[in-house]
Amino acid sequence: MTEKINEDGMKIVYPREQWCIACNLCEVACMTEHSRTKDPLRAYLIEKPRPVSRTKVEYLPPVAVSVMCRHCAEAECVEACKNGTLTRDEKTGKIELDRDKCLGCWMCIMACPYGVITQVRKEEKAVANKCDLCPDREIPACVAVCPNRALVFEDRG
Amino acid sequence: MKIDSQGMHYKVLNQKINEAVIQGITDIELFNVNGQRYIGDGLRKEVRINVHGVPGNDLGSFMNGPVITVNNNAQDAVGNTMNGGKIIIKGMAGDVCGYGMRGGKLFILKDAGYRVGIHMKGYKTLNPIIVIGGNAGDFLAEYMAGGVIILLRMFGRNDHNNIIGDYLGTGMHGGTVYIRDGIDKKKLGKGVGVSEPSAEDNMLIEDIIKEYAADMGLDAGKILNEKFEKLTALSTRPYSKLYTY
Amino acid sequence: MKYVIIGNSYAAVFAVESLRKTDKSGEITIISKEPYHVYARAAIHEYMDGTIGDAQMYYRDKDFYEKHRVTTIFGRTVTGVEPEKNRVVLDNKQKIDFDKLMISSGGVPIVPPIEDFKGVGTFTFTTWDDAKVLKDWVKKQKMPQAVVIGGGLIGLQCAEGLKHMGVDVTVVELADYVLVKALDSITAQRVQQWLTHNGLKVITGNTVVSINRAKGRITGVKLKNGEKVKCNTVVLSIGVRPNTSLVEGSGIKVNRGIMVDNSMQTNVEGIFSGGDVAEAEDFLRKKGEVMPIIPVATMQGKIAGFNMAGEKRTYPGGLLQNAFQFFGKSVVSIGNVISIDHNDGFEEIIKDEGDVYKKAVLQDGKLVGVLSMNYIARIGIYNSIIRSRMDVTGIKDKLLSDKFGFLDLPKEFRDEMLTKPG
Amino acid sequence: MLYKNPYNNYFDYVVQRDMDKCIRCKDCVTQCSYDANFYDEERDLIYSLDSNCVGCMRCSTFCPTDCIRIVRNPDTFRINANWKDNNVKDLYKQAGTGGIIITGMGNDKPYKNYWEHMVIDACQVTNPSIDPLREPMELRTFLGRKPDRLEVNKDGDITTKLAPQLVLETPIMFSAMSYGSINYNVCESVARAAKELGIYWNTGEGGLPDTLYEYGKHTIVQCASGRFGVSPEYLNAGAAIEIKIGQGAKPGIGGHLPGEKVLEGISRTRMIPVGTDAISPAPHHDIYSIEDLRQLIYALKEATRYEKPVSVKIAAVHNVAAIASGIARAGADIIAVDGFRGGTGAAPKSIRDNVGIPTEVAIASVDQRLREEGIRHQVSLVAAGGFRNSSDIVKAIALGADAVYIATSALMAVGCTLCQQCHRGRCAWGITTNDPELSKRVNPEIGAERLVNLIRAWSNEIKEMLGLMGINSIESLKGNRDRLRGVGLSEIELQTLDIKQAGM
Amino acid sequence: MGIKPSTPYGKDFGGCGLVGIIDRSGGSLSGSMVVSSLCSMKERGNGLGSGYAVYGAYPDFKDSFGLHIMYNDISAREPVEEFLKTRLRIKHSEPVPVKKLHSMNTPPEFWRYFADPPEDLDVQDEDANDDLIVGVVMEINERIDNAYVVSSGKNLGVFKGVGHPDEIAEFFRMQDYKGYLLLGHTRFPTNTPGWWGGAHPFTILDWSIVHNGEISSYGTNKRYVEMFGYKCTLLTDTEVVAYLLDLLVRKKGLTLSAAASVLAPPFWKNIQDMEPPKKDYYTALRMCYGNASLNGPFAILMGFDNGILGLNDRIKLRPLIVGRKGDIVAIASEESAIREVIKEPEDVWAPKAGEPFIVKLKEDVTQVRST
Repeated sequence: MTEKINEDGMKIVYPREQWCIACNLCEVACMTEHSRTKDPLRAYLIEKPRPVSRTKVEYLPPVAVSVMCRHCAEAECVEACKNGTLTRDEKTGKIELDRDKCLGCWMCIMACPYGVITQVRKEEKAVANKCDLCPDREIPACVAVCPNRALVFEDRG
Repeated sequence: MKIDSQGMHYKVLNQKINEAVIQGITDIELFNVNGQRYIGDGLRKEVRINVHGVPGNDLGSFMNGPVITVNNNAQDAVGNTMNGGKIIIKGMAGDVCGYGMRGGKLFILKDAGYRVGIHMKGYKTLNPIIVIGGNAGDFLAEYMAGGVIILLRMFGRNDHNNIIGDYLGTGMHGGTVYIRDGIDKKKLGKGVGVSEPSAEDNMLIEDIIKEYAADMGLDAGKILNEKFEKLTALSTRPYSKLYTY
Repeated sequence: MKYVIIGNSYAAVFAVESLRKTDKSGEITIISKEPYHVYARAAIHEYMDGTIGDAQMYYRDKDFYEKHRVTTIFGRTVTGVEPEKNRVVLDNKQKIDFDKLMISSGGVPIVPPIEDFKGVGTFTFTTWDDAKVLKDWVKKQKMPQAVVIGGGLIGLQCAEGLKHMGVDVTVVELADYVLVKALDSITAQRVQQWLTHNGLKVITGNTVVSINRAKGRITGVKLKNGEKVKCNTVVLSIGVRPNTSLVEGSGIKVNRGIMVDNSMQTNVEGIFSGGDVAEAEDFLRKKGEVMPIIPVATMQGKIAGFNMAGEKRTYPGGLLQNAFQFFGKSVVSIGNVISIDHNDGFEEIIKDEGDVYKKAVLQDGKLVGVLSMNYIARIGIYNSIIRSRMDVTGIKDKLLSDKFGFLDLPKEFRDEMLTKPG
Repeated sequence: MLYKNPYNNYFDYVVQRDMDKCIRCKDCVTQCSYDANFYDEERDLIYSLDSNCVGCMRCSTFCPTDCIRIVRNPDTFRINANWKDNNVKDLYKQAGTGGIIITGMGNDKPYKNYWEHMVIDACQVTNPSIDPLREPMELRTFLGRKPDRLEVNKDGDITTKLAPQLVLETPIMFSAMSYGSINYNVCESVARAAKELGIYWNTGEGGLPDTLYEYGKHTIVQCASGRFGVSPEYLNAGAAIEIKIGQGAKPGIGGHLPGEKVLEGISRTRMIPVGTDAISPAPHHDIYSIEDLRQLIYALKEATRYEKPVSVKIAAVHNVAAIASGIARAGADIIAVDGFRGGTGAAPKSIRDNVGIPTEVAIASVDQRLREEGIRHQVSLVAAGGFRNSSDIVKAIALGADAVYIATSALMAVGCTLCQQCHRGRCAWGITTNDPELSKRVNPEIGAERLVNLIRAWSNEIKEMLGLMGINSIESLKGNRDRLRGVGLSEIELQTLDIKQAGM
Repeated sequence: MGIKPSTPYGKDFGGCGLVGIIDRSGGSLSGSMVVSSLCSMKERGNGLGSGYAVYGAYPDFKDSFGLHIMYNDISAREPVEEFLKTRLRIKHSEPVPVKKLHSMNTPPEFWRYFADPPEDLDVQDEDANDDLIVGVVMEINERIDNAYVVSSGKNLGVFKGVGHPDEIAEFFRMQDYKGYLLLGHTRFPTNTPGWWGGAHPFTILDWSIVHNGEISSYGTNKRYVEMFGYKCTLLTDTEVVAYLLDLLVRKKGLTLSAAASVLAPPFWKNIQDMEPPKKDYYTALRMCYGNASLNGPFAILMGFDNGILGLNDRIKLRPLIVGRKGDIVAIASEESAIREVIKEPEDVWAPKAGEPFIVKLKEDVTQVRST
């Protein structure tokens, strides 16, 4: 595992499993936010390809937790990526994924110790899909929608 | 330290006791006690209080630590909601003794009144113990949830011997009652089971009785010669089927 | 401080990045024999078949070296390293001084003793140029028929690429099945079946002994068993070996690769190595190993970079892992998935359901390897479990469940993972 | 559905789902704690087992596409003015089970609600109203015993030592709800809110979890017949001690926490083994008469060295005025009277719906009686039982209460939808359950915030109402029945409440 | 102070402390004894009611009915005396001697009348005489405002009022009385303060009763005795017990212990286990007199001409304890009260729940009250 460094400090989404109630709304919001229409009904029922949530609610009663990209300071996905599709933006600290570049080789899926990189269809092929911290929003959609503050957007650097 | 309690209001007497305890005095002897309530109430130090006379109600209530010896009878509600420590009554005691008791020991030489040991609870290391040398009135061990009550039936008034309690252990859902010298099954409350004490039970009884006998100046061997019967709750959920929704 | 990096691939890039994180002012020079800006060496088969274009081939933005203030010397080969003089010698005799040197010269294809393996129609397949040349060649053939020698990963990727280009491809593998170093026999055979199903011809337990030509043009190859396979193209891809020739005589110790300690330093102070050329500790086996895979190369580059710049970092050991796919089917292997000695505390857990095959390998109750075919979701979690060395005896039953996740793992581990910055 | 006893299969609610809007997110499935919603993977459909629905609205409020409606089951028995639906359903239920019917929350029967028949006075012209936005408005309330008179020495200094008091920044407290009947997270929500608001919460009879001792200065610790968790440490941990004699939802009967709710934390706090029933029957077995109550009051005072006020809580019953008088004379510093609309826990339905009297009349008669006896000023009176808003509170104080206890409305602030399933321990809103999965649904950060919001809002409304009455201090409202008028009340009702008819 | 409350609160209830002391040899016990015993249980009362009964108080008039009448307003005296003259022959009347205390603002006035039935009534028909007195008491209590009969037995004086036991004792000069049987009561009422009539003991004829607890069956009992002409006018549940006993023993002819078994009947469970004659006896008592049984927690001491009865409710929810030394027997709520008057008791014990405890004068003791 990468040694944890986060020299600039940055806000990312942290789960608080103590409060996760497995309502899946983070997944719904994530999908919706990353849909074309930003409408849950269309995102789920009409849009092709169907958007894929970038967070994953694990549920093993009584515990649940929503897991998504940690935007690691030394991200293993970036280190495993074949062609630089995944990079770390040194200014924001975000791990960026360039969909146009993605080969769909799944080295990132293999490498990510959190298992938070998913696959999504892009035209004919599948590409990697991961949390982008909702660039259009002040607070990521999953955090905003969480009814129980089980997701927080914080800098714990 | 000695306190003459003659004519003293309980509030004054208890304040004197508290002050003494705060000063670090560990042995307090009370004389001419007659009816003063709440002696030892809420005390949390390991002090010894020796009472001459008949203390009033709620002796040692909410207490956690002291050893109180009463050289005579005691009144009602001895050891009410007591947490720890020990109360030795070298006479008889009144009703509602050891109510909600969840730790410590209450030793009574002779009879105890009605409703003794109701709501006794044991929890982890806390295991309240009541030993009654005589008989007890109705409702002994009612709603008992833990702890140990030993009824010896030795020093009961013969003319009132029948006073062995009815409704014994009603609503009991934990704890153990040991009765020396048999019990009329008709007097048992619902949900109480009778069994022979196991070897482990007997060891426990022996330990407790030895301590009791030593405190009371009795011969433990004589007490232990008789057979004991063991009462336990048949269920930890005695009323689980009472309700619907 | 003068830093010199030999090589321009994964390890080099990460070395540059970590050098610059720590040392903002030192001079960095990169020397590469290839003329290109840093590119995705592992994607050449996709480049070849046209799946991707130039834009996707570049590993970093064009201005990457500029931004990191790196001097690049491309198209030059380092011919010697002179540790006592703190300099390297290039093929043009130019001498470059360094205070700290990083050797990430990669690997070179192994060329077996095949008769007549040279000239028109024969190819190796490790560089972008290799791919470009092969691509051009194939396009010129009316009826392209290729024999790919070597059923390893690169060989099969090349074969698939060729297949996509309409080439009639035969793979010849000496071992009993393909991907013998990466997979266990079951998955390997399934991959093989799948390749066959998709129109590749695969010959195993055999090898090419000679190339037949007519008028200089290849007409076929002759196999060890005497069989002949018609073709006009032969690609050699039986593997690479560390490119260590440049340190010969320098005093830098070489075993299979350049030997480094856990700071990625060679036996010579100030000289580091990383990538396919280096022989560093294997996380599981705890001994030196050459691991020509990207995550190892990048991590080694990173660690080397930090240490060169003076920030002490320790290499945790390389973990063998790979993800690949053929004709749309994915396979991921992590850690030790083959050569199980059942008497040595090893245990295999296998889940074989329909299309999906998953295997976990445990050693003394600890997870040491995971192999999965056709199901790769969240597979990286196993990576962290292997790294953690935790005892998984208690969760053996759940380990390969599709729902397996952090909640099946100890709370302390989960909290460590999920509540702290990544 | 198939194997149900048909006689027990009359249910109240139906889950309607607009399948055009259902995105199969399964939120409703995970949120339903009563097994009413299911996902059928094969058909990729969500469907509902309506007979399990309790109408708690958890699924419909969580549905991200608003595709769920919970509606009354349109099935109806033949209309019969005598045999109402609930009479019929209850009868069938009991014929099937032989059990006492248990329900949750307070009396929901349509008894006359006197709050709704009282109106508040406002100043116009002759005496000015006050603008609470600008001017000081005091809600601080002291609860505890007050001396009949202050002794003054010849220098004019006051020599009377005042008895310990509870100081409330607003005359609202969180009423007793035991840890166990509600879960830890709700307790923590309430405790945090009390601390922030400068008021008090009440532990109920389940003891005080050691992790909540930090809120002790804002805690009233309760001592009930089961004596759960009552130790000297506990008694000294709070700011006051309350002896629970009765509670509004079930006057005259006790509490009973079923063994399945007694999990580790509750076990530790109540100091009883995991899984055993926690029974606290109606009487304290050491209290069978008023002098026994006095005995316990003073036992508690002795145990806490007279440093804590002692409150006695009773249910509002016919004779409440006389009982309250006795309690005052028995040495209690605070008397809490819980009306029959109160009650957040489980109660037998027959009792909840038929026993006790409304808080409104209880407070009026207690206050009146204590005044007639000349002792009202010495004790504090807390009204409890079904306060729904700030105006109910203003009216209660005008009738004579010093402060009020709220519990139902507090639970509603943290999510309760009054589905009355408290006794089942499966509360979908995570309140009256100790199930670790369901308990998580109340995050104390949110719970406390919402409670603080509610009490702040009510306090501001109380200030507004004080202002319009031309009053700038809550003590001028206390017992100020002149500020109330009755609307639609009979003469005897007006007389009982001791208020005038509107227009007079 | 001192007036009957005007508000219709219905019955009052309260908790209390009680004590009874008897000298079985018929000797004279000082009134001070019962006072000091009661004062040791001050904690059980709240200063709003205390009272005493002294059997053997009036040896000079022991064959006449002694009526203690309380006047909340002295103007009631005239109509009372007018009325008494119409029914009885008054032999002697006088104010009850009292000592005015600063702590009492306006205590009622007390008079006592020693009277005999009119000559035309057969003196041997004790029942008729008693009925006559009961009628007189009920009529005064109900009809004449501000007048209440505090006691009406022979050789019996009852002294009660609002105050702590020591205050009431001082007020009524208890030290000046002697008797063979003394009852005392300190009260913790929850009624309005200042109702002197609400203090215990309650009496009718020779029955005097002190009570601790609350009669939950009051409504049933009250309506039952009212069928037989008793009027419950004193706003307390205790009053009804005196009437029940008078009804059961004097009118219905039950023995004292049978009457006690009516008041606190055995549980059906216990009756079930009895042998036939006994079983039938108790079954019959419960069936016939169920309306007279008392429910709720109580401890009662009832004095009568030659003894005292102590009775607990059948699950003993109120305390009662007995101490004995020689012929002196004391029964009280707390042992300390007994030890206040019997320093070294030979025996101390608690009577059983629901089982009457009766101590009578010794057989050979001359009846103090002749019949």
